Amino acid sequence: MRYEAPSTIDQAVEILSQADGITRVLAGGTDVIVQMRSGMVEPDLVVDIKRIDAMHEITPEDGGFRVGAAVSGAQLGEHDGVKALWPGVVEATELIGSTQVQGRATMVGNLCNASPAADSVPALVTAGAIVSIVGPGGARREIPAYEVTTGPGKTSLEKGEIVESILLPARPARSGDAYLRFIPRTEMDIAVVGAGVALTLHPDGTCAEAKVALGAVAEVVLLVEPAASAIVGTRLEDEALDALAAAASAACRPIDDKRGTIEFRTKVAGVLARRAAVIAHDRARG
Amino acid sequence: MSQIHVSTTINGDPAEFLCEPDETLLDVLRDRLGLTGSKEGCGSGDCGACSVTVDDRLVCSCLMLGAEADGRDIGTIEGLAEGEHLHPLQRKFLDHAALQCGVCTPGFLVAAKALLDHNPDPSETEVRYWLAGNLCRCTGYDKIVRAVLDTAAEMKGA
Amino acid sequence: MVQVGLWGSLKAAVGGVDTVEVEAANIRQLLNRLSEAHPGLAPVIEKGVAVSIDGEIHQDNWFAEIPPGSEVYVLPHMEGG
Amino acid sequence: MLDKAKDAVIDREFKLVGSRPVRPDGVDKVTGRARFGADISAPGMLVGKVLRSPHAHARIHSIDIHAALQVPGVKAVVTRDDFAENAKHKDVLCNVMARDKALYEGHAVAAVAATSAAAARKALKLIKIDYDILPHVTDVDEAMRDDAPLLHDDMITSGVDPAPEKPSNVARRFEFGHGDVDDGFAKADVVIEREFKTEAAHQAYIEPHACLASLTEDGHGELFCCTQGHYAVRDICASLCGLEVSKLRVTASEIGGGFGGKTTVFLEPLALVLSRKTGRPVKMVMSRDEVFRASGPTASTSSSIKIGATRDGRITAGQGEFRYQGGAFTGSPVQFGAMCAFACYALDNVKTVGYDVVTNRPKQAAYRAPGAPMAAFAVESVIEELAVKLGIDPIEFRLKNAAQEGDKSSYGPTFPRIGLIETLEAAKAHEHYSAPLGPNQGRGVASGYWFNFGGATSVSLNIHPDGTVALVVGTPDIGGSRASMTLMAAEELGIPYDKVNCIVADTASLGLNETSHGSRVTFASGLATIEAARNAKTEMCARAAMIWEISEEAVTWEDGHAKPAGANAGDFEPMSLADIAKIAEKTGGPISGHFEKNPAGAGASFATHIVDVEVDPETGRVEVKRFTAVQDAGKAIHPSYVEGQFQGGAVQGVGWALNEEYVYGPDGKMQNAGFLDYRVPVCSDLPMIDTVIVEVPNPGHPYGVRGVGETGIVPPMAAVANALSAAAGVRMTELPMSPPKVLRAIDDTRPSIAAE
Repeated sequence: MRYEAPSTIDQAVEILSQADGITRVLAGGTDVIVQMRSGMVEPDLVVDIKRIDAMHEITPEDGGFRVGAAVSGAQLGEHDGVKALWPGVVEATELIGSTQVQGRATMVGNLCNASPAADSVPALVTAGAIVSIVGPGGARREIPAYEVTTGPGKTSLEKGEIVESILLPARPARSGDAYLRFIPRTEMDIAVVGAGVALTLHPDGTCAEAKVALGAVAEVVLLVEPAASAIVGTRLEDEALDALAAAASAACRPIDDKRGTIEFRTKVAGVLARRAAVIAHDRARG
Repeated sequence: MSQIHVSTTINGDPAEFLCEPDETLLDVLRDRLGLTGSKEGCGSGDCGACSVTVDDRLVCSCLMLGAEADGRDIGTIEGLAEGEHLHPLQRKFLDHAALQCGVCTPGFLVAAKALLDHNPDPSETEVRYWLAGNLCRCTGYDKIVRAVLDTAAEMKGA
Repeated sequence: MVQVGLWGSLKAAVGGVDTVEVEAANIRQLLNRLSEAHPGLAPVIEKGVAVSIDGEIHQDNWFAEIPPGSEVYVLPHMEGG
Repeated sequence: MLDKAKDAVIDREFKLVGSRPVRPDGVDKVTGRARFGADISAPGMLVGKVLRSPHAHARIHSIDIHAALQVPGVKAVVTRDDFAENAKHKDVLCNVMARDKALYEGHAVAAVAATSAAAARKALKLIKIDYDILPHVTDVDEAMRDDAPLLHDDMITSGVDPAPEKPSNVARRFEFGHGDVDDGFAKADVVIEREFKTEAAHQAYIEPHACLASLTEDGHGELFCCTQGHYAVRDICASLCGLEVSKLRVTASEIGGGFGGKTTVFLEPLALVLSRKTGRPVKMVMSRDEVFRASGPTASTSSSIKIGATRDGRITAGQGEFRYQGGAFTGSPVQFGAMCAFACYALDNVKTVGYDVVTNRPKQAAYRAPGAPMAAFAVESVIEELAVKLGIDPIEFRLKNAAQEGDKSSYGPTFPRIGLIETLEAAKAHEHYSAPLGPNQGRGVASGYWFNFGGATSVSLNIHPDGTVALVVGTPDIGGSRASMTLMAAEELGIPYDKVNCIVADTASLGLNETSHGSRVTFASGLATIEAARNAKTEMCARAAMIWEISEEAVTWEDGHAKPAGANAGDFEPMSLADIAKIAEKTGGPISGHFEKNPAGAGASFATHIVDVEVDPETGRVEVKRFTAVQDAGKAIHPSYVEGQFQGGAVQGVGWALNEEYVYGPDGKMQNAGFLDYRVPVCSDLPMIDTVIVEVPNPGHPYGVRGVGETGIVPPMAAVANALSAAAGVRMTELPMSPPKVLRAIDDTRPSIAAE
């Protein structure tokens, strides 16, 4: 295995695009190194992007924030601006692993690891986050966070491409977001179900717009349109929330595995979507 | 596979080593530098026994490559006491019998120090969540949490 | 004579009863005589058993005394965690 | 000597025993200096690694090591062919290295020694094994079926009359009890029958198994390893490797947890044989994955319980059938489950039957009160249900039926002085028991029992010229026992705690000591420590007598000094231990105390736990809100470490109750071999664990000690189940009570919601 730690993103892209064999980008390393040690993957090349200064930055942009690919969960959690803007995204990212893991793990790594249970992804999806990708020759493109993961462990990134940053956009007035997950313990588990909700209210208090995303209930994070429509136009009365929960459960296509059953995930997806919607609603109302 | 030359700082002292590209910082500390205070309990970041600080950030040394340590400032359990003076956390762990077998203790101490550096007056809940990545199988955590809270109280009073 | 209680699954080896009598002043004598009188018990005793004398459990302790009139049970060999 | 102690034990006032000094090994353990199993290296050391079966059950036709030996840096490969047959330790050998069959996923099939871990790993991949995959079974009930895949062609169930003609997976049958249960059930007003299942839990000590072996071609060996019993390791390794016991010196490293799981050998014989073959020291360390797949978890079980009681709360009969699988070899702790199941109760009619079953899982190892927790989960759940049905307070119901001194135990012997009633009374009186509960919260209670035992023990105590004392014990210190030993030695000698230094000797330096298990250390090594100190005191009195030119009988020991026994003995200035020690060379040579014994009278320990849980009715998540552990310690030598045992046992029990389990796929492979998905409780899962130390002195120990290490894991599972039942109205009969199971049970009680 070769280890490279370039100081610019152009160098990183260059090294990656010229490499043969199995390559991995190392940001926090909390997934990659575990996979290496367990023998799941034996990379020929690891490119550490933490020596690229810009990757560590959180910068304001058009009322939102651009978060560099090497920004750790702990660093994000300490940023009052991002926390105030998209608390659900920050909370979701902070749920990844322990304090120790937070010291290393990154939101971008969580996204690119492409686990269906990734905590930050439903929150990024509902926040409408935009992912900036750099490819060979410095070519840049931007895609919604929703389009990065294509299946378990699979992304839409091409050979030589690196995610440089994620733009968390400006948040409309009277809006709020929230993310909740279910785990058997209080910490240290992978989500059995995750639910992110972002919503915006009309001045009269009715819901103008909503997004509901679910994790760990399908091969990728699901954006559940019927669950969102169930609360649009309502004041999130019990009836509307019941409809949202039912729509969330109906959208699930989970598997039975060591972490949960189909029955359990389906039911709890509705429960969590409902609870997350209530928190997002409270936040939107200020 | 050629080895990588790394210059770093460990517990305030300059250190240099050669390591394989896929070798973890934990393996380097234990097998190359003789700093066996950091323990491997899982090798997957789930137990915290290998906790160290890197540029004052708490991390699992099993989840970091040795090569990544270049130019960083590493803190391990071996650097917690100052000479013959134990850190207040170390004393309180002894006073409260906050260890039974003691294998998780270095990780807990490094993590608890990072907590108090970051939050000198934590609540019980904050202590419990901060330390959730450090597994202890012997104590049921009760005496560990008490020792950390008591240290915070003492350091605040000092 | 010592009345010796046996755990249930040893009954078969001693003719279906759960108590037998042997002459013994200590555990070594007890185990030897049990094996002689009831050959079916010999392999079990050979593998290792514990002996309770008046509620105190002895293991590998041949010369523990069996006072007259004491309550004696042969129990499975003990191990702990 | 013990009779004297029996009289003294109740009223004795202690100066040091019962205080909470800092443990002698403490500074090493908070500074990272303590040397655990993987912390030692040797010059020229090689790295050893094990190749393990990927199949749950497979015949091994051939093993080709040729390519592996060609890897640069690889020095040796060992397989089954490197170990001679061993009748005495047949199963241990077969578990250490598979013979004709791999009996479980993770079963060792070959081992490599190389100059680097990378070379060793590469070599493992090049070992070619021709397997014939066989059908497998991992569930205990399935393994007992007639058509189950058979693990051992020659396994005829023992304890059955007449002996079965056909082999099966049932190794042994046990039966205990007295009276007539049918008669008892006929007298009952209420009878409850339930079926229970428990999954295997792992001891999950944080330190993986590790050892460093050096064995020369002439049979001299040194072994450094993390173990609860280095003498047992020595004896088994000497037997498996064909060595003389006296030439193999085993040193116990500091041990990073064991709980029963480090009472056997896994890597040690492999490292020794690799070392002999290469002529170099070999170090082997398990990965966490290997610990889960290839060391010894506890048994998984199924059981059937039937208990009857009269309307006024008297139990008329108790019956239980227990089926425990202990992995691929004979030896599940079902007999102890069957013996402990009803031990808390004085019953006229009781019958328990146990089946020891083999399956394609790793060979179980002891785990804290082996076998008792699963049986207690079943029995104590039904006890609580009966109490609720009869409208009697659960602690009152237990008190009405509780075993006490003079009662015939459910497994035979009559109980001597025991403290169950005292724990129940203390629990009832505890503020926790009557504290208010919030919404979705419930409270549960359960009691538990473990025998405790003594075992071979040897202690030496050396009086040094400067008046300090070296206390040499042979039981590895698994949770602070050096502090307790030091307290007892200092107490007995009448000198300050810090004048005694306790060390754990290697196998060559002290006589045989049975393993640190069975809650025996503070009892047995403690007893031997006290007696060794008494021997040293006798000798010191004799030296003073010589100086004073009076008879030995005229000298007594008091407060750390030899003194004339009375006015008639003469008027001499008392001599301190230091005074006598300083001139020992001139008065007859060095002074030591020794004591060797296999003590009985360990003194059983009972516990009663109270737990409050809160259940999320929409997700089935159970949170422990409050926990109080009450247990009889006889006499708490170092109360902090006694509390620590209660707390640790309670929390391991909570883990087993709620989330810990071995998850097997249809392929017979473990799916959660890591701390991510084998979910031991984390710090934020728990409240503080309150403790109450009950002290009903054990007449079998000079200071009244009862072992406390194991009983604490017996009650929690039933206590949590009972609390959950009170909180959510569902009776859980399967462990773990994980959220999917709890949610389904809740939904089943509310058809309208379940139908949505």
